Amino acid sequence: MKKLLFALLLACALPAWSALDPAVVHKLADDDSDQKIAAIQQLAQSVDPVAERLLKALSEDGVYVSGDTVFFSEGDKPVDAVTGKVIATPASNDSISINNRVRGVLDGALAGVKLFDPDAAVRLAAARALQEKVTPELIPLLTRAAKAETDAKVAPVIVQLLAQANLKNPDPVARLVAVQALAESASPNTRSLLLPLTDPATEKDDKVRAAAQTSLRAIDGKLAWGENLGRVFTGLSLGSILLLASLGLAITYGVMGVINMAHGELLMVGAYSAYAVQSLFRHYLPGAIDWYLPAAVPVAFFSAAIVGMVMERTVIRWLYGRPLETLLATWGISLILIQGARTLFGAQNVEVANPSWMSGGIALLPNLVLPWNRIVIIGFALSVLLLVWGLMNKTRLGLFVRAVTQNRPMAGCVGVPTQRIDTLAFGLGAGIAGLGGLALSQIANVGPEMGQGYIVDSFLVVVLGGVGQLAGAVYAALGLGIVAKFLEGWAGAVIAKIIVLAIVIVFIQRRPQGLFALKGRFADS
Amino acid sequence: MSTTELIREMPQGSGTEPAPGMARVVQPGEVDLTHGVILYLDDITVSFDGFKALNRLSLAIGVGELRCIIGPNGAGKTTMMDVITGKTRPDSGKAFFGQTLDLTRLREPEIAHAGIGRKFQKPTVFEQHTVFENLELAMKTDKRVRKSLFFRLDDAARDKITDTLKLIRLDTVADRPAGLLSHGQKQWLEIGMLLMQEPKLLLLDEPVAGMTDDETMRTAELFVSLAGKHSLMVVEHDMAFVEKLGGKVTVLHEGSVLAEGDLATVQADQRVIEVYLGR
Amino acid sequence: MRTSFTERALVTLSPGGWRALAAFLAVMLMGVPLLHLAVPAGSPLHVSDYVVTLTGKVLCYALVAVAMDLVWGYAGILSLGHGLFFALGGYAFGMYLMRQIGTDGSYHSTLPDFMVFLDWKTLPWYWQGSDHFWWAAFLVLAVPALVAFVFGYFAFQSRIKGVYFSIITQALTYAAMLLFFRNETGFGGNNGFTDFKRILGYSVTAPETRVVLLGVTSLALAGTLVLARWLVTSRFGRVLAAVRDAESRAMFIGYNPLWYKLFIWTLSAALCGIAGALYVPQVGIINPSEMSAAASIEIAVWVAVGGRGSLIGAIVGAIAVNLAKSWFTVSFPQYWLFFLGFLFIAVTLFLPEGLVGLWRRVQAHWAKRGEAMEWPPAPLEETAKPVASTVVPPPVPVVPLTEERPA
Amino acid sequence: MKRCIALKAVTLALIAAVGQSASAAEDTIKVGILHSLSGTMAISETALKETALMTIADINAHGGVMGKKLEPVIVDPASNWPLFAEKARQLITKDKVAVVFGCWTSVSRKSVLPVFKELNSLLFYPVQYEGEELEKNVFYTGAAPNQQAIPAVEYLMSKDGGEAKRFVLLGTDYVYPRTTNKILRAFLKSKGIADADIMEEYTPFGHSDYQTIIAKIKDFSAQGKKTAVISTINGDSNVPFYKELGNAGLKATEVPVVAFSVGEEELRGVDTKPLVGELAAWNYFMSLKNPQNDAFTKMYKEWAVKNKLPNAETAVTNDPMEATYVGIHMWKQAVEKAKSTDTDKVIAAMSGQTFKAPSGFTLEMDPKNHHLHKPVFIGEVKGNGQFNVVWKTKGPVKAQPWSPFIAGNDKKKDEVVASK
Repeated sequence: MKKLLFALLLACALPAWSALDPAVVHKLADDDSDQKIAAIQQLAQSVDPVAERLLKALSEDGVYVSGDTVFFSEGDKPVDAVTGKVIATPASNDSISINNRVRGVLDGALAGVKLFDPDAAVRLAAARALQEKVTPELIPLLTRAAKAETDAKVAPVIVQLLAQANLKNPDPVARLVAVQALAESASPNTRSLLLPLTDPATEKDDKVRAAAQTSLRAIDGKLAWGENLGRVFTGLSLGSILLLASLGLAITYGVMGVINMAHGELLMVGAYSAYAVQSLFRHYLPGAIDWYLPAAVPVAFFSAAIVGMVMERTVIRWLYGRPLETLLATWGISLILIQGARTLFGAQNVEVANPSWMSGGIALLPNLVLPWNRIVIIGFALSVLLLVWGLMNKTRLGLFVRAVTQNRPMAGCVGVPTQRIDTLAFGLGAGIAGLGGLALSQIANVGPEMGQGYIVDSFLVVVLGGVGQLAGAVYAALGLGIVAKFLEGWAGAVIAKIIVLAIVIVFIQRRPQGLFALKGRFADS
Repeated sequence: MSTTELIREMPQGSGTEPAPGMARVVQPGEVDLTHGVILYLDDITVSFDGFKALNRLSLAIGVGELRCIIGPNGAGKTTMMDVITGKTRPDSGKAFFGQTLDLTRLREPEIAHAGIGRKFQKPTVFEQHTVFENLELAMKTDKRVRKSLFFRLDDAARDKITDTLKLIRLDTVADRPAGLLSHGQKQWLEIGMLLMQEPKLLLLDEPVAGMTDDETMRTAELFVSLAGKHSLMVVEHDMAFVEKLGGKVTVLHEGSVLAEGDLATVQADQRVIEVYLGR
Repeated sequence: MRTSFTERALVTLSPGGWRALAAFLAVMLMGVPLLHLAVPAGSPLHVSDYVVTLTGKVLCYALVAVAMDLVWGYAGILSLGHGLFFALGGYAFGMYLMRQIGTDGSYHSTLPDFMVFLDWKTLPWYWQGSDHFWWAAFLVLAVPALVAFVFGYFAFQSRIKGVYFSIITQALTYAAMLLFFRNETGFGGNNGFTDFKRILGYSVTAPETRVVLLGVTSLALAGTLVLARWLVTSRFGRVLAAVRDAESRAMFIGYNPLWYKLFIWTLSAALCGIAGALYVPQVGIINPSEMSAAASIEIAVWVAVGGRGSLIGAIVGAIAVNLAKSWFTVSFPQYWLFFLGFLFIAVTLFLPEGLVGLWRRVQAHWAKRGEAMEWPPAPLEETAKPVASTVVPPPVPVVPLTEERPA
Repeated sequence: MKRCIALKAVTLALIAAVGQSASAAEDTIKVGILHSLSGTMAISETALKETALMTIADINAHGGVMGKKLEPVIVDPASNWPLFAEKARQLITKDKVAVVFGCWTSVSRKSVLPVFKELNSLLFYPVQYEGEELEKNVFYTGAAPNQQAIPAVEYLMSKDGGEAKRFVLLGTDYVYPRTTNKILRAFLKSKGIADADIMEEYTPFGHSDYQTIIAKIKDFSAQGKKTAVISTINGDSNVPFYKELGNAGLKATEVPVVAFSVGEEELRGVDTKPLVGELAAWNYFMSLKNPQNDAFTKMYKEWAVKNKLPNAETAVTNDPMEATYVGIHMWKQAVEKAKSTDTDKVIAAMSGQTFKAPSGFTLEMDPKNHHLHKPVFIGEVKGNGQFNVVWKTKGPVKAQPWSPFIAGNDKKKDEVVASK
């Protein structure tokens, strides 16, 4: 209560000359985290706009000490932390660093301040952010916010927050009310808060314990839902990754019969394209950095396609009908591409950042966050699939490709430029691989060796699906993804991977031609 | 005997057949020919993705018979041979070699051992091997791995190969890799390999394609001379050749038998003219 | 016309071939030991232990290459999983070597070190008996052969061939690699087996032991070569090639390809096992990375570079690629992958029959110019048949336009 | 017959060519650099090769060692473990190097170890590892588990570290993570953490899909106690792991992750914004402020620019690079003390060597156990890919290569024993 009074005093007293208590501000520079936390909590209780600015700067590592002056930078200008006025750049500066513990309190404090934002959406976001940081110290603030709150969406969240904060209230009645209120929640966080209340060692009151049990059961039921949905989603998302990684191969190998061991390196070319485009954007269009990814789509496609066409023209062309030798030659190409990337971009992985619109996720259920990058990739896989399907089935190029791969001499006779079609088709497959690489750059490493990790999986998908069958590849990729994810939950990642490989081996024994076998007289000749 | 009569004599599968795919070695000479019939096909259906390549096909070949099979493209001729030689398993129906051997339960090498030899539509010989070696490989002998490892060619076998070489007129090129032979020569070589195999039943898929007229006539003579000792089933488009063979003719259409009889009768059949000859 | 077995064994190689083999064995069994042990280290004629171990390693690779060539060159089965059999042989013998360390490990326990610090109290069942040399030697042959037999039986039974077969062998070795990486599998995880002390009671680092190991490796290679040569020139070899070139024809004349393929496949795996067992004491380590997909592809590359379908070619390829690798990694450490990559492309594009094919071409060229009287002599493989690249079965056709397929 | 003669001639020529020792000029000392420049480990090891070259160039510029210039011999073992042994033998016997700086993975060290023992040569190993080894011919300039893992866990259990009560031990399935986690489990037990509060998870090499594992961690952390993750995920798998972590909304303030294999170099390949606050434990961070480190980082940046290393403008230094730098300097000092490059003399001279390291502390080579006494720092990831040191030991910590948390080690001597 003292703190609150103090804060209220500050709140009433300070606006007159709008400055913070220098003693409090200086505590921020203390080496001891406890002091820092105390200072932050004091600042948060004030409704001074300077305090909010200061805390925000602190969370961004932007508060400095120079001698006796504590200042923070705001748009490159040093601002005095006590007065909130711009000052001359001090001679020296030491950044005030914060650790996780302080940061946690700070995030809560910032959210607390935002609870009084005029914009309801901001208040809602702040309230949600507070869900994981509620401490009994926040009760006064929350009470105030609950009273002031008018928005129908925000109010119940704040009530829940209050309930959370009250879980440690010494008054059993307050605890009981809080526990009952929390049954409505479905967040794993609430669950962890309620758990101690079911333990007789920590919770003496029987009624509260029983209520906590009931609430926990209600929450668990909701959580189980989320878990299973999550498993399906992760399976889908792994499947879509596998599909993107193998779709290009489904064309170059499946349709054209070229065993392209450099397929992984075509993925790498696509991923490095994303990196290159990102670098260009950083350099020339820093403002539009978030849009580098759409811009990288054609770049990835065409650079991989060009690499593919060059490969086809110089090497693969001479090896048609000799698939096992293509395997060796393309393996040579893959070595060259790997070392090329290493020479060009360095042996280290390079950083490809998710655009901000791909960061974070949708909280479908409190324990089921669907990350945006996964959702985007699933969508991307779908559109690439549609593109390939359209190209192969609805365009003249696709018609020619199918004609050439089925009967080369006949296609040549009826005027299909077979050599050009070969090059274009291989380029298409390589380009699709490039798109796959672009997608991979958003979730995995981008480095010279990245392609090697996908080559075995890609071949398995294509072979399992049935060579020459796009639909087969889709089913195989999704099937493998979901099976792998369910096994992983049950047996751990290592064993799951081994089991999946074993399943594929056994499956191919049973159906040597894959899921979508072609039957017929010459199907196995 | 007409086909219907033959079918009536069809053996009803005994209960003691081995499971499919089991590597049962069939001893040559085991074929039971007591009813004078070497091959029964009964009600065989094969479909590929819903398309019926064979549609309730029934056919029987007598011992020592020379049968010609004709029919337009897509009539199911090759598929029928695939079924007989174990390459394709029928969806339904029975295929018996002699009275006792259920062909649908045997694998290709077992069927070959039982005494069925097949010549492919496209001549298929071992192109890396010499003509001599091709015949040697085809020769009737124990073809298991262990025997192959320690196999030595004896004089009798050598003589037999030489005889066959002369018969198929390839004795001058015995040491040439088969891949270097002309199309017609390859056809002959494949026939020669069939003869080395000493089969009871020969399936010949377009054996004279790519041969000169002279060679064709010689082939016809050879086949006629073989009939009696062996049973032959010849698929051919060349009507002159079929006429020269002079055996019974079966017309296939859309996977089943359309007509059967000697060539003249068949050629006179209105339905045959419609679907095939009349075009 | 009956000939004795010895007589038949003798004709498997030409007289020139036997002479070359004898010369090779003389160098390896007498020359190298003499130059390594008797010639002082300072002398330019001294063969250093580096050369001895490198030679031993390369000869092991050559042995693997011959095994690979038997299945790929002569039976048309491209395995991308031969590294697995090699590693299994290596692990089987490595178990023996680990047990031979006895209590000299850093924990002075009878258990191998990695088991001690993982808190294993007793040997797992599959380690039982591994301290007996002959049991280890048996495992070296039996484990790869058994794995190959079981896998091959089902694969060949299901008529899996060509690229499909290659891909699933790759999946097999990859799965095995993951399994062996696990500490819990009981084979030392990623670190594998290393720091061997002795073999049959002799120190592994003693120069004499090294020389003996090299000699045994040379003998194994020579023996394998003669055996392989005998196999491929027998009727069995002809049937194998027949199966490779026209499998259905071979079936329709009564050969069951299953057993032919399975025999050569299992034999090849066992030979790889021997190579692995000889490799481990010479390089001093075995770890699961030998089972990586890339390692197995490299084996195929040796054979392709040397010349598929020629046993000498396989040996030449393994030696050439590995020496090139050893040399490049020292002279051009940054660029050796470029060289290696270009080498593979060039060989497949311009030398479809590998170095041996090039040699034959050069020879033919000289012969034409009438200079063949003196040099070069007949190649080791007089009757080796050219393996045209077209022999490789075509890829699985996509939508075959056959007369009996509806449009 | 001619063929045989020719064959012998070729063989002799080959032997002569290979066998001849490169007769180097007498005024240089050769040192070997044994780091993978290709293959999977190139990602980490290339930087160490550069650091070694830089340090050698620096030493040469300052007069070399005993008036002689150092001549680096670089080979590429290509991330292939048997090749490591072969290359090591080549460096020692053919190139006659006085010392080898190299290796990263434990298996590569295990592979070359017998060679160094047999030929009695010297290896400086600069990477943190699982311990359980002590060899006369090796100097370990990286951390033993007690110089990295245990302080990190102690920090997590401290007030500032968040007072973690539940631990997820997450690693790639191989020896280093397994051993480290075994030690940590024993340590946690000694601190009163129940087995039920420890979750151990392993992923295969190159694993790139961490969705399931992150979901498991979330679930595990929702059991009512503060949870922390201790990650021994290896190499390439870190990027997908951290990306997934960021996207799943598992923030460092709730469930902190402390990693033992993630340094500045690895963070170059990651978008660090979502990772702010995640922890790493090392014996050196680039962000340390002291004159030695300023000089070291400046030297490396200039080296990167001068040698046109890829992405030279963002070149960073990290812990194993510092360990390489320290190792080479200590070796130089020992050679000068011993006035010889003879292995045994240098080993004797190494004991008790000190060096003012970029970590800001004066490091000492333990007189007995061939490990450095090193300070331990805990850093939090900052938005710019650097680490903010939030905790450090008072001074250098002595290494315990034989962890007391592994049964039976109490009987082991903490000093090298000459191998038999």
